[in-house]
Amino acid sequence: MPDDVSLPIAEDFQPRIIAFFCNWCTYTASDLAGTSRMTYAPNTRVIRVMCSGRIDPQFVLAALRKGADGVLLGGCHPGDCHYQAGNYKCLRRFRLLKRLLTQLGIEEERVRLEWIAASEGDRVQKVTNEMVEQIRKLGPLRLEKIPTHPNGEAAPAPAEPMATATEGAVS
Amino acid sequence: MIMEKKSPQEELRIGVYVCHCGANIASKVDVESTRDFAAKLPHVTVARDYKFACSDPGQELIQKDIKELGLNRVVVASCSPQLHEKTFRNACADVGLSPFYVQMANIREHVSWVTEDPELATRKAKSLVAAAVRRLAFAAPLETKRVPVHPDVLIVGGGIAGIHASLILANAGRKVFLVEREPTIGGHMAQFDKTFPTMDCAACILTPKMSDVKNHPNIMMWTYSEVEEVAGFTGNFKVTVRRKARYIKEELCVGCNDCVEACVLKKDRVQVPDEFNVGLSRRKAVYMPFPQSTPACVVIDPEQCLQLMKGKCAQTCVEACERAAIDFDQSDEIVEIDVGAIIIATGYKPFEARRIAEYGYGKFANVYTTLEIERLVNASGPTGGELRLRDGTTPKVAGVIHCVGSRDRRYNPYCSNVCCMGALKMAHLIKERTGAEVFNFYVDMRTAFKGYEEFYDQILSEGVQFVRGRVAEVTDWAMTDEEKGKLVIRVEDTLVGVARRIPVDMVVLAIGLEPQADAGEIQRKFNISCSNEGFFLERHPKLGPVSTFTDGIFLAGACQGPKDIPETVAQAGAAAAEALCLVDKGFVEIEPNTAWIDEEVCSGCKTCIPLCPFKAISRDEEKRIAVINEALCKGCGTCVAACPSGAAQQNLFTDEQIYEEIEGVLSYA
Amino acid sequence: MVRHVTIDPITRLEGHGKIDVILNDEGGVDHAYFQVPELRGFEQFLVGRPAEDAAQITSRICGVCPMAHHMAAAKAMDDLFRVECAPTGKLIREWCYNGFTFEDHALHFYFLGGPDFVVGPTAPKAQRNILGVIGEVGVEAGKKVIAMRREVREMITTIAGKIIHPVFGLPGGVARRVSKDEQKQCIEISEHAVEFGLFSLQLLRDLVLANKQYVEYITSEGYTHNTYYMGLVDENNHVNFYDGMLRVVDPEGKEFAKFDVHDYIEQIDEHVEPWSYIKFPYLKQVGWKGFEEGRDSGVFAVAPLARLNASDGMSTPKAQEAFEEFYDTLGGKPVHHTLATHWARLIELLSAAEMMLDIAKNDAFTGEHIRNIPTATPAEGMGVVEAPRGTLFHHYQTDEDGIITMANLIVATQNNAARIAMSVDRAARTLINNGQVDDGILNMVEMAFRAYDPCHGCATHALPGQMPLIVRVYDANHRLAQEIRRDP
Amino acid sequence: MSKPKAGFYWCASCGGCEESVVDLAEAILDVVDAIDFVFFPVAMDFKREDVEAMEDGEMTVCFINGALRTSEHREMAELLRRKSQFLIAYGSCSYQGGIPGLANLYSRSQILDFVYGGSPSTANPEGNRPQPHFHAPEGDLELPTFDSEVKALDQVVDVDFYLPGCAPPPSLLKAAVEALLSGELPPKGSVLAPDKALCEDCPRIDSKPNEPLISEFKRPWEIEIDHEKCLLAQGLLCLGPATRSGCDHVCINGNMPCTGCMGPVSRVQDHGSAILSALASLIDSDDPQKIDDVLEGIPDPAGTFYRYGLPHSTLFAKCGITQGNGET
Repeated sequence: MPDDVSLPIAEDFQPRIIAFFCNWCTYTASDLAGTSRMTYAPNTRVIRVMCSGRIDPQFVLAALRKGADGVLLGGCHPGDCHYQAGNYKCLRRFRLLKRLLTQLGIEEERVRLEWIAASEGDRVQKVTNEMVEQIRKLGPLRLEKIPTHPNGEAAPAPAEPMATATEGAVS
Repeated sequence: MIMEKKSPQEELRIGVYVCHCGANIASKVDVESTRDFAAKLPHVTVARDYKFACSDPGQELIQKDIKELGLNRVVVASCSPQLHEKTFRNACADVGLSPFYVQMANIREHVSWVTEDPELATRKAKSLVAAAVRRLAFAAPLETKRVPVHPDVLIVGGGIAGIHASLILANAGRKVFLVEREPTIGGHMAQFDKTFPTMDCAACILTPKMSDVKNHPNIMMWTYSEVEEVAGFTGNFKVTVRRKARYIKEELCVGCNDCVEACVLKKDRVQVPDEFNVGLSRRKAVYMPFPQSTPACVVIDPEQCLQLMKGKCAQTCVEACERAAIDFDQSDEIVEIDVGAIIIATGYKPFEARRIAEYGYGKFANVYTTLEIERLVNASGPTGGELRLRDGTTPKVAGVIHCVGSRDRRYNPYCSNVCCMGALKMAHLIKERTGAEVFNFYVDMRTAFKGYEEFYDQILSEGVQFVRGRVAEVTDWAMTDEEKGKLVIRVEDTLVGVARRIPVDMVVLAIGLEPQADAGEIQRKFNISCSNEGFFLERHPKLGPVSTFTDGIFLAGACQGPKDIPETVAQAGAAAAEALCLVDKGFVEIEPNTAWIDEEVCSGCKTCIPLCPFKAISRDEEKRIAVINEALCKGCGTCVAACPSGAAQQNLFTDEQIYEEIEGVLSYA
Repeated sequence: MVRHVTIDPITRLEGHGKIDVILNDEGGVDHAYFQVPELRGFEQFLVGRPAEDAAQITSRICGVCPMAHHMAAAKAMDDLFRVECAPTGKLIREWCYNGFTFEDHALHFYFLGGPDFVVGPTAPKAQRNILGVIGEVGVEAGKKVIAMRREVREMITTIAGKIIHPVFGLPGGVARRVSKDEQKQCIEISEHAVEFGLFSLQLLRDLVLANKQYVEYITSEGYTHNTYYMGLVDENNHVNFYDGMLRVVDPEGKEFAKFDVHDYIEQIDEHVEPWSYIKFPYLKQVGWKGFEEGRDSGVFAVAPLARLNASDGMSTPKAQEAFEEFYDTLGGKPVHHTLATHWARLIELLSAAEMMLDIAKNDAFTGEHIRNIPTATPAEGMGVVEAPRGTLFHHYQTDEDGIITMANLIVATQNNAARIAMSVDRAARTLINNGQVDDGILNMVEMAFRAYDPCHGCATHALPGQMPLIVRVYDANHRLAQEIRRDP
Repeated sequence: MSKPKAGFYWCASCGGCEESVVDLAEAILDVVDAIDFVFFPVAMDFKREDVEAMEDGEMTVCFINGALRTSEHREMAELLRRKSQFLIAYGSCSYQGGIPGLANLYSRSQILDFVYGGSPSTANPEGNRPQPHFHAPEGDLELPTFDSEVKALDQVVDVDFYLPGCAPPPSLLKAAVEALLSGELPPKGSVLAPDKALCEDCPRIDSKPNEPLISEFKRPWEIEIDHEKCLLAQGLLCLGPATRSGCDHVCINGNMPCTGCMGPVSRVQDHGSAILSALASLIDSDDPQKIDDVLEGIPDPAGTFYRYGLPHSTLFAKCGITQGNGET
């Protein structure tokens, strides 16, 4: 690989957002945003799936693990699923995944589910910009920094009573 | 544990083609550096950039490399796969490379067209290319499935679009189901008196086609019927149609109207406004929308009929009907049909003039809409073709206002396309029938098609006065004696640059076209998309004007956007042709993105079974595992994402492929 | 001149321990520190878990006595959800619990502590293990031991779901019924167990009590402490492993306190030392006076010897005979000789077997109604049992949904920690003179605490890990002068 | 000829894994006949020196159980890796981090603050804390310190095979030993257990409806648990559909749901989110509010879905020789 293989994370931190878009609504919408020349933040990387129902929570975790600072899930509006109900399955998983991530100390804003219809190019633009801004505020996701209380808020960096070189907060 | 990645046996030789798309991509994305980046990626044998990858030379370039460099995988970084995936798949297939060894990277719609900063755009493009390259490692040479297509076609909407499309298909020997919700076919065109620019009588050109439809052996004409539900997929739709109770035995009724005469609802106030005459007249409980109604069959309005409402009525109609066609016990009938293709031609809804209070429609008796004038000047209309004001007098001065509800941010920003010509037609008709002095108030005169400008000239020569300016208000507040008892049109004449007050006897509002009120519902039923203003969305504005994002469903007429009759008919023809080529082909090729179960891994936990909306998954009681019926699977992948064993897999979207894509984009984000 | 002896780590106990023996200039022992070097923080990560999961999570504190933790937690759940354990459920719990006590005592006697006696403290290391024991008692007897444990553990597996980390304990009872067939098997197994108990006691008489030298060890000063003793007793002040009141007797054997688990906070405090992860519980009413014996020091002991000392007898006839024999032989109650614990353990083993038999024969054992469904809103619950290695406290607080907000555990070996530390120190002082340190001596130092069958896995809720014994002898400047192995 | 040499070592374990060996019962004697145990602290007094003295790869196989948290654990793991041809991660802790891995949800200071401060039975007015170096009057005392988090074995050294379970079923151990003796070994990295989920041979699978939609999650104490019926169908959170079989479904036989100690099957990267996806997908509602109501029945997703594998989970995995997250 070339040397410039990763974004400089620095004063101008560029969030890395993986977007899983369903082929029929949200992917088409982002095509429409393109054909309509709606410019928006360049931080998302769209991965096309046929239906939001194909989005396995494992993908979301893998993305975060591999360095994504956020994950955006996009599907058809309720009732509009090209496959009748895939988006509802996505919704069900998302609701539970949210609970898990919160418990593990991952901020709400980092994983987002949006219903975006084929005609809503402007929503792709709006949602993307919004999310990029939110995550810019949160800063990069550093999994090593996550010890949590069960209620999910990140634990304060512990003043280690046992002064030894290797110690740090558990993650 | 670590997931074992089944790496492909043969050595990967990947070719990457970065498309400039003229300047569309190249102006934002540094295609050369993207090419060089790609060239350094693992397994990439060759990386090139090219002006138009989709052009013949572009495709030949790829084919040449496949043959000469022995490429076994191809990445095309260009536009959306929605657009050209097939193009490049075919190009590769032609030289013997499996079409499914092609991977698109969408660096136009998703990058160059939406990114401001060229440096970041290039970055994004590179990461998408990297992902595409990695993903390909797990591509498989799949077989495209062929599914037989049902030969019949469903056409929804019996306006001129639906009628025209039906006849073309029927004449081509296809069986057509034409479903119309009104008691008669004909749509808005049937309400018109004349049609621009030739001014031939609408009825004269329409009614023959209507009766052709009625009499055509291949056409099942179902009026007073609505589509309830649509299931299935292209080539094999299952459609449920509700045939509303007419309370008339259609096969017996000859349209003699004796029953109408006999109906006890005599007095006007108990009768209801006549839909066909847009409320300018009233009708009884049993009625025939208009003389040439097709079918020539009356209908009983259950909201009006005493017998049906209260259960007691003299039933004079029953006596009157010699053919005993009246049947109060009729009830809605639900019919299920199988069709291979569907054409949606549900038309438009005229703009509701009342919404623009300052034009005084509904407030001033003599403010009319174009549609009302059509009826008034029509020989079979409420006044038998006499153009009279409400007080029965003939107008001496009339004003026709253009762009009512169109090109107006407050209502509809779009141009309704037909109103300019319609307004000119109005001017002509009013002059012709009353000799009145006519003013046309326009914003821009749009007469862009064949014979239209000539028509404009003709109207000019007829002495119609044209005032350029958006009308501010129609008022009855007289400032001078000559304005007394008149309607005053206040407008800024932008050609002269003065504000004018023009007193008239009659105001005609050239109302625009809007999506049907229930367009959203139709969109849901048929699983198609709407544009922002609510008209149905075509697959591509230029290359797929009558297709939708749902294969096998096509659009005709104003439901896709405002159109006049010539354009509507042309589009109906196009839609018919598309439908015909689908059903005539006899089969559809299904993207082989179906799911399958790895028997070695499936534990038979049954999780996937209820998740399939198509009932494609069942339990094999022998093997005690799940099995997927490939014919029923539509490839949504929901079961795959839910399988707790990773036993369910989806072709073209395997876990490996998606994980690779994730790592790919992040390896260079 | 030798200054500093380290025994790290100590073997054949469940858990990790470390002994530092520091000598004075004359080569006598300045002090021997008994250290426990690990901590896992179960109490912390129990917070946020559903209360009912505590029974399964805490069992992972120790895979040798998972049943003890499982049961203490289950009893705490009864208390937490304010629900009585259904009578049949209680019988099922008790059969499994006594069965577990039985096989665990057997494990210790034959596999861990026993070898010191059966094979001999100075026997070759390669023989100081179960194989050595088998060599000593004969393969048949050896197989008998193995088969006995297997039978009991398989039966418990059937009833409790798993033997290593059971799953059956729920608030108000147990998850699974016992069938009539299973009852028959239980009766059979229990009968074998009783025989086995008698067999083991006989083995002890023949191999240990008959050996003058061993008896000397047992009664020697080096292994003796005058401390308080604590244990669960039933309404007749007889030993009970599963349930009852906590009874404490003073060094003279007189009842000092008798309390319900809910008062444990009033009775017991845990003292913290900077040189060990283990906390040292002591009797609050007496107070912490350091590692001292006598009635003025709050140091107390638990586990078999303590349980016998704290009770007035055994609830079953054969065990009661053994109980009397025990005190007659060793000069009446209380017995302060740590090594007598091995004998006491076998008496308990027999008692457990007899109780198994009583329960298995009870018709209610196969009852339909195994659990009462809780209705109360949970808030706080405590549970106590007698683990093989001593009294085990579980204490939980939850929110109204039964999600744990606080968990506090005081475990068996921990209760013995202070006394173990003293035993080690005492043993070292007695056995090590003029800086002469050799493996035999060190093994006997180890015997001082092995007698307690200490489980530091439990004690620290820590991660046990075993290593062979190495002794490092440091000179005055803390330079490694000599390294001794516990080889023959 | 000499018997193959074997080692059995525990890092941070509860001793249950050792018990599981003892539970080979009579079979243990055959094993001892076939194999020469040259290192087995729980049962025999061999020492670290003896191991250090060995040739590299002298031991045919070494089983390591328990999670890793101290420098000592890491040293021993590395030593034993060197000395053995095959290294087997034995038991849930060594395989995926195990229940002690739940400690990774908390910082060490949180743990110490409670144990030596917050705990109701602790009397510690001086605020003493165990110190790695303590200057006692008679001399200095040392305590080992330990790492900031619990690790699985393959996050520290290269592992050849995994033998799952908490504790591993003796039957699997027996099979593994036989495989080793016969030399008929699966590919490196394999888990030495059936590669199918528990439902496969669950005695209650037939009582599971073909459309097992979920309208409510119940906690085991809330209901009378039917002894025959599929536990998931009774609303209990059973991880069977996502958890490797080979345990003889003892928990199910005990009429309690599977809690996932055997870990996922080979095609699954992240055990927790795999079962999460399966269960959530089956929730019988499309209404966000109703869905949330149903999810109230899972009060502790992290502790439930990652009960035995938090250190090995996709999100919490620590980089090591092998990352259990498809990172190869």
